[in-house]
Amino acid sequence: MKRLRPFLILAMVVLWLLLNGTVSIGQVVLGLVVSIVIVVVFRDFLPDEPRMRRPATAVALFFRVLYDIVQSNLGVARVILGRRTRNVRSAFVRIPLELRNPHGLAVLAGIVTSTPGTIWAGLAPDGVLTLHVLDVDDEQALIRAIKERYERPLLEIFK
Amino acid sequence: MTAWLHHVTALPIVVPLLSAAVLLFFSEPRRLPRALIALASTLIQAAAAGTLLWMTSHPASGAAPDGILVYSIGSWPAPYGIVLVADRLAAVMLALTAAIALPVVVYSFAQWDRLGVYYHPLFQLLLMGVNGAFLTGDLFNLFVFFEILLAASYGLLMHGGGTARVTSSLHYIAVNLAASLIFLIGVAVIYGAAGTLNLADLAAHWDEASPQDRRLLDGGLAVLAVAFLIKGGIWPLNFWLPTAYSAAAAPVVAVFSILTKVGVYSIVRVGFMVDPSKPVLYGGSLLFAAAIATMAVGSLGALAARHPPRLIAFSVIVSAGTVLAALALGSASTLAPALFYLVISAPATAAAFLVAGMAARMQMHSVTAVLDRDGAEATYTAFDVGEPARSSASMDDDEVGFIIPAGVAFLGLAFLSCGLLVAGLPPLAGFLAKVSLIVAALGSLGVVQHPAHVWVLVVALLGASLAALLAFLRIGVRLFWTARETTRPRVRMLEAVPVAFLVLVGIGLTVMAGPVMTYLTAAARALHQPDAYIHAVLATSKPVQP
Amino acid sequence: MELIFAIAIGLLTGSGVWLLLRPRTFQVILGLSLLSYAVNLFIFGVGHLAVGKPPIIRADGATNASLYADPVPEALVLTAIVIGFATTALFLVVLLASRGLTGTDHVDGREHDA
Amino acid sequence: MKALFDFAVMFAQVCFLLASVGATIRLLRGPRAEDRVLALDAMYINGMLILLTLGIRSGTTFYFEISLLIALFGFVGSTALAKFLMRGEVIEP
Amino acid sequence: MTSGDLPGWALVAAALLLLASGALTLIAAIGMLRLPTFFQRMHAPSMSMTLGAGCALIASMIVSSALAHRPVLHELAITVLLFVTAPISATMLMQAAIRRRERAAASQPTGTSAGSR
Amino acid sequence: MLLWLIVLFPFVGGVCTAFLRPNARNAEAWLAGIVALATLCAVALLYPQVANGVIVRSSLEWLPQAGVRIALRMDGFAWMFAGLVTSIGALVVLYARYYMSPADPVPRFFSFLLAFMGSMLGIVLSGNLIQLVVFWEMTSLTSFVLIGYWYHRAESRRGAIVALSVTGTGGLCLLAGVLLLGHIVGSYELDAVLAAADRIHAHPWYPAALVLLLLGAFTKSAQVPFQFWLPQAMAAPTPVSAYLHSAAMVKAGVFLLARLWPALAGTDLWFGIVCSVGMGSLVLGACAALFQRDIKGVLAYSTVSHLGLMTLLLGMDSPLALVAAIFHMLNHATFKASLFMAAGIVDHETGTRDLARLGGLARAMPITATLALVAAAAMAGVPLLNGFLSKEMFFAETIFAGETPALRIGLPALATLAGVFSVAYSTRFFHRVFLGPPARDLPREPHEPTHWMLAPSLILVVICLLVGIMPAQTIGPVLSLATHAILGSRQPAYSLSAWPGFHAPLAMSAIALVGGFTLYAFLLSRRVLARLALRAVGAARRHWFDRLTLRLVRTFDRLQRLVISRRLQIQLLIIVIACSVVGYLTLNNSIARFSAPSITVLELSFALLWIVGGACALGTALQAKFHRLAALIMFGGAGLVTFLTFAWFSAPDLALTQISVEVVTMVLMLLGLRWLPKRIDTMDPGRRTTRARARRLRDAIVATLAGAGMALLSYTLLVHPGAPSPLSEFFLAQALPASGGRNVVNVTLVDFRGFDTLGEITVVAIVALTVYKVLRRFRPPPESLPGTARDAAQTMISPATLRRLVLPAAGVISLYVLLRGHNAPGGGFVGGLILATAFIVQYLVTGTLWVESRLRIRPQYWMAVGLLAAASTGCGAWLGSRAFLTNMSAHIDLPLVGDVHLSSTLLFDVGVYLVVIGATTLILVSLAHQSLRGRRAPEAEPVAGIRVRA
Ligand code: NA
Ligand code: NA
Repeated sequence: MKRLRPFLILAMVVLWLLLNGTVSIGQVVLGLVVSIVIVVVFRDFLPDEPRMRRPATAVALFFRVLYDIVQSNLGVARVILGRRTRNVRSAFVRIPLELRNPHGLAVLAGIVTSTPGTIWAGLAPDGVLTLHVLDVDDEQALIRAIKERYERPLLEIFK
Repeated sequence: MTAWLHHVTALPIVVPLLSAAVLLFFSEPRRLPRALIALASTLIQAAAAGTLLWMTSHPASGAAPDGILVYSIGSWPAPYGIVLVADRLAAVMLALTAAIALPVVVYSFAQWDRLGVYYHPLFQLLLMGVNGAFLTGDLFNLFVFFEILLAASYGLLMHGGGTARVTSSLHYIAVNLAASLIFLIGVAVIYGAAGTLNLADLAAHWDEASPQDRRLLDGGLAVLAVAFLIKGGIWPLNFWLPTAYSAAAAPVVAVFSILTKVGVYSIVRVGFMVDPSKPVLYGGSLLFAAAIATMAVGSLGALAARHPPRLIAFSVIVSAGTVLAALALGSASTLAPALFYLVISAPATAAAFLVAGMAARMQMHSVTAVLDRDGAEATYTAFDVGEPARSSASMDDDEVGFIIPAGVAFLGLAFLSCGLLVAGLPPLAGFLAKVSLIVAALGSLGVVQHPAHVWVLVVALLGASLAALLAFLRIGVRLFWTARETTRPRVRMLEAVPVAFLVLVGIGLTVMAGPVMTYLTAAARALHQPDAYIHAVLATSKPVQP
Repeated sequence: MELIFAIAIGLLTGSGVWLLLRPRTFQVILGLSLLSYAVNLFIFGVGHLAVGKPPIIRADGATNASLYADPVPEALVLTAIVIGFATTALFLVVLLASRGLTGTDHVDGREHDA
Repeated sequence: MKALFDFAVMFAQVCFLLASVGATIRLLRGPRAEDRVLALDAMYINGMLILLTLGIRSGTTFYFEISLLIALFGFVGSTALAKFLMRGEVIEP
Repeated sequence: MTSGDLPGWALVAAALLLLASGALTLIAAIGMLRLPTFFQRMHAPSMSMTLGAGCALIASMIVSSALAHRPVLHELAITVLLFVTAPISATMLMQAAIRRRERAAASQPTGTSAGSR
Repeated sequence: MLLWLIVLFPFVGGVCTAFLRPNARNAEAWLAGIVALATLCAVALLYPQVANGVIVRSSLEWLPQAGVRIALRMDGFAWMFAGLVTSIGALVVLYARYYMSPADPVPRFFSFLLAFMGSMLGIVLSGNLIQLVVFWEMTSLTSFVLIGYWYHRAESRRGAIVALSVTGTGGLCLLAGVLLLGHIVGSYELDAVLAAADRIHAHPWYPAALVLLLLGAFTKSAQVPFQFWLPQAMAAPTPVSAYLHSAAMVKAGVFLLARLWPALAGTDLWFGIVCSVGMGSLVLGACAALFQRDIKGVLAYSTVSHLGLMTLLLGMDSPLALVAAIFHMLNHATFKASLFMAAGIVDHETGTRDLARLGGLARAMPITATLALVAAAAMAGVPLLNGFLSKEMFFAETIFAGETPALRIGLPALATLAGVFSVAYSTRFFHRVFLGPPARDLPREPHEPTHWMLAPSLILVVICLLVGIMPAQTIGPVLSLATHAILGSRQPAYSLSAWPGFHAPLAMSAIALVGGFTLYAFLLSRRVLARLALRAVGAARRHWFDRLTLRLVRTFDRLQRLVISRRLQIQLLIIVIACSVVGYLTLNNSIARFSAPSITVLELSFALLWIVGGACALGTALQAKFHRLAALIMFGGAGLVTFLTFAWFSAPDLALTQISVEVVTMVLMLLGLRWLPKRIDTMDPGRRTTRARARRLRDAIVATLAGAGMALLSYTLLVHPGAPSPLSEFFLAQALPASGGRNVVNVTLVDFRGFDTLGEITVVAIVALTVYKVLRRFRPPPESLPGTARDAAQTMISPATLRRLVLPAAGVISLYVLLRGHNAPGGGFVGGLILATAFIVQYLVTGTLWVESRLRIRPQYWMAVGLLAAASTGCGAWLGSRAFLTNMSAHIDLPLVGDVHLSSTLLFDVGVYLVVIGATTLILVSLAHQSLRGRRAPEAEPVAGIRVRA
């Protein structure tokens, strides 16, 4: 075993326990065994271990995302049920990102995908993120919102 | 002692499976261990088949009361779990399979197994499927074994590659997939109406079924019969057969000669089990007509065939039709001769395929005649050395053994013997089978429902013999009497000995016709009185362990 | 419920048979797959339709057959699905090989002139 | 209360099914392949939701594993289809 | 052990969540039909995948927890799985659509439309 | 014992000869000669017994169930024939020793000659009719090989084929006749048959049996209209002709007629058929013999004619005629064999048998000429030679046989005419070969052969003379013995003397002699006429059989293509129709009546579900030709609905399996789709033809009917009333207590019906191996290879972290599903598929090279280990003396973890898991590797699918 992967193994044990729906010692042991086996077998396929800080920021981000999911759902529902689906101003929006941490980018992708109305359309090697946005009122405002609401906390968490 | 002997019943299934799995650990260049494993596995199967043959023919020994051996897989009692049942018929079929498989395995060591990868594992798994189909006493398990043998046959059919093989296997697979679906429909209908999958259990409750259920059961069986008939190569469900069989590599198609027999066996097994008085409830006259048409079409195809494998493939069709026609006649006395014919024709066609494989190579060397452009190409690619063994340096011809000087004479005689056996001509056993079949048919004139069927059958039997005679004559002369003596074709011991073995099996059956027929008559009688089978299967229920 | 179920099987069968009789390999493989769906549902239906009664023994250990769907057809269908999957995969590969060798995707390995 | 709950389960189920019908229409109409892929993806999600309602209605947890797997396999299918559309083949060297 | 034995709060909460989930999913389906371009349509199903699924999952959690008299958090596993996998497939599909449009534009002069629809 | 030796000697000798060194003419000839002589001695030793009227018998059971046994039976007639066969055989062996060239592979020759002798003796000594048929066909076979001895010559091959075709067919007719006869009599024993004449004659099958038996006899004896094979058989080496085609094989037919004469003769049918065929052969054979150019052709047609004579005699239903027939059998054998030997000597010494080229050989080969002269004279019926005597008896019989005026005049007249021809061709034969101006330009310089080669002919000629001069003293006892064996009490009084006195037959002989010389002289003077006749006969004969065969084969081929279609669609259509018809015929009465459906919300939702499913299925059907991807996606939709249906109706395990299989199948098909040819929906003309439309309409109807039928059947079974099956009750009751699992389906799969599952994973493994096997030889179609590298992936599509989370997550889920299977939905199969798909996702999002540079997967080992695990779980039960696959379980108390229920079923399920992972990966990766290969240069190596970086 070249590298111990405590985060990954922890995540996997948690997943194991979630799946089994118990936290008995037997299951914890079994989960550990399973996770270690997987880590050993697939060692070259696994993500690098993240280095995370600022759990409070993370929690705040989590709830912000939850809120945004609800909001954007309602927004999209409005667009769909509105009378003017033909005139929706959809566009590709390019956002130059400072975030380079792969874990941070992964979380950002999850967030963007989870909030309807925006879709991750690709990330160029120079860090420019392309999003497809269902209804753009103000492109700059959107870019700002993404950078402010998501990128900055992520930059803080994954340094 | 007998308790241990009991497990022999499972060996014909378990041994090939284990050996196939072990074979996967040996890479292609390691030929010797692979060959040894394959050979050992086949030998064990042969020994097991022999033991079962002995046990079923000696009921007094106590190993198999009434000549029936029941083995409950997983120790689950009969109607619930899956049982293997080795009765006389199953034992004969197992022995037949082993008698064909053993020489074919040896034959394939002569470079045939190097035409592609995984030959031996697939071969063993094919044997597993065939043996399982003969042994199982469960309808759905029969489906599973059918699938095993079919899946393995797909792989073997394409062994060696080439356009002819691939396109014909496309047809073969498509047809067999359809047949498998039909099989499943039949099984489902039967389960829906009878609530059981065990053959003996099904038969035991056959008469208790309500009229509506009975109709459903009849329907289920009829649908099942269509699936069996497809696999048995009965016209008009057999269009795939000639192309596939004439395209496959020689040892592969040799062992395929047992495959159509599996279809026929299933018809016999299931049909007689549920209703021995009307064994071919699958439609009496309709089935008879199909069987006769099969013989006619097969003979026609044999007469028109231009290449030996195609001729033999049509002979396989004719022999399937022959057996089925005898069954569909609806007379109790024709069953044993039909079985006798089945037992004879399988090794004969197998040997003929092997000879054709050797002769095709002979043709390659001689300049005078290349009968089969496609086949020749196949053979050429077959021995194309760019195959798995290319890396291994030992590809010399000499490695395989002595060269028989009178190679052509040997091949010619072997081909002649096969032709005689298949055509049912004197002096070999095929003739005896046909004679006893006709004698039995004439003898049942007063018994059968349609006396005209007897006459049709007699004419068809003799006509098929005539067609086979003429067809084998034509092809044989083209094959063996056009090669120049000067080319000195080389016949390898590794190929010749298996062929000789199979021919000797045919001759042995000729000499031992009386005892063999006695055994088969007992098998036929058991089929006509399935009570013993039913009782044996349902009585083995042991108390379930808690 | 039974009627809809039966019609469903009929629809799958009809579509499957239609495709089975088409001349292109891809049509045939889809036809066979649809047919195997139909047959799987058919076997499944033999055990009678039961909603909310999976054949998994309850915590109270009751084994009354009326509490559970028939496990036998389920087990049979499971085996049938797996075998069907495997053979479909094989057919796919063979049709590709045939296409590669013959240059056409006709089931007979050559185009027939109509 | 029970009536409301039952109605809600039924309502949700019918909604999910209607949503599937909608997706099917998109699936059949296209017009382009990506639309169909999207429709199938939506059908998978709807299928998962239907399963959840089945589970809620029967009060068993056995549907959970299936929901989990449909999420997983729906992803695999959509990804493969998308990859095929994008590159013309699913697995590249 | 049926839903009839559930406490009232659970019934109400689950019912409301299910109603919301059903409505959202239906709206998403309508969106898939109504929205005029593919890129727009892509946004619709993500509704059912996020809030629609979320509501249903929470409802399911509530019900099974109430039935088992202990927290049953199974469904979180599904949520996690969706969070990890959804971006991958969505991005790929998006990219595919973009590429196909580019390719179609490039081959426009020759006339034929793409073979597979 | 001696009887057995008579039959066995030749066969054993034949086998021994076959193994001798080639080209050792002496050794083979000695061996063969000794065998023949020994057999002859054995026959001779039996004479005392036979002469006393004893029928020597011995038998061996062969297939008693069908009344088949080897019954050897020697009476006087059989003795006479056995003597004939063995003595001429011995002479032919001697002759052949000198005839065959040193270059010929003689072991084969002598071996088959002896085998033929054995077969012939088998016929002669048959006491069982089936046995007779066996040896009968064996003579056909050995004669086939002997005729084709010089098989590099086309005419030899042709002659052999024709001979076997005709005689083999006849043999089958004979078999049919014998079977009918045996059924009439109730036994195949010759004695029983001979004793049952009245019963046979009265039986309604008599005509059929008779005709079939006669067909057998006539083909063998080359009677009109089956005479044509005999002249073609002259391509055989001359010793063969001398033996088979004069003395032995062709005599089998008349032998059979004589043998069964007591049982079959005596009816109008017999008289009509046998006499007319005999007379036809007699006259036509004699006439044709006159126009042959080949010496052996003359002799062959003369044989036809003489056999016709015997047939005619046998047909006459008079004991005296029978005596004459048997007498002529002997006589003909001697003079004809001698003539063949002479012809062979001529051929051997001059290198040709062409009458047009030969001439004047009497000067170069006086002894041969003398011998040939005597033999030819015997053939012509010159007094004081044996041929004369039997011919006299024949002429006498023709006079007395006729009952109607036409016959009274016609028979003798035709007989005399045949006699005229006979004299003419005998004269021609001798004249053209030995007299006249000496031939020039012969291939070889003619001279007298070695004395040993002349000896056999000499012996035969001496016999001709002896019999001709003092018949009563020489042949008398034997003839009496032979005829008595057949006729018994009906044996007539007859006298044998060299000079029968002046009476009508003698007049006929005289007319024949004079007429024959005159005819030949006339033909000589009109050479043009003779040439014309020669040409006519030659043209008629040339290769007509070949042409017929060819035409027949072509017809068969056309017919065969008609009844065995090579089109898959036709075959599948027939299968569908067969299934539907069979289903309809058996099930149409049991279809359940519809009850009005109750419309509930639940029903409605299920209906909605299947609106989706049905639309997807129909969409798949309609789109599969031109929009494959669309069809595939719709197919996915149908699969999804099927999955939901399983879940809906309480089958979580099924649903799991269905969805995983469904997705893997879709990925597979996507992998394959790339290699299919582009198809663009242009309205190609083929689609619009009426025929194509009719075909589509037909298929649509069939599909609709099949669908409707299936729906009806399903409905019937769905509403089929019935208690739960005992199986399910048992499984439900036993799952937890006996197998320790709550998930009854899983317990069924790994325990109750674990054998099925073992088979199922075997199928999966086989398929994977096959896929690999096929694909490593796969040649991608050239046009489907990418010409240039496509647009490279410039953009990073999705974050790597997410991609890399899939595998561990799926791994955990996979193991969870595996371990939970016994108690909850899941199990080895689904677990394996999850891991395999997760693996494929890695390939999919990163590419082959990336994955394989990081991991050596050896799927075949996974499969092997899995199969071994599953199978050895089964075998493990043997250690506990339990049946294969018996569940063995134990509870183990582990620290921390607590009580663990360990069961062999878990190991079994792990086996399933491993096999599924290995197989699925192998299949998917083999397919994926095709792209890798497609990009390489065509000549680059046959890529081994997964042979990844060692
Ligand atoms: Na989004
Ligand atoms: Na399971």
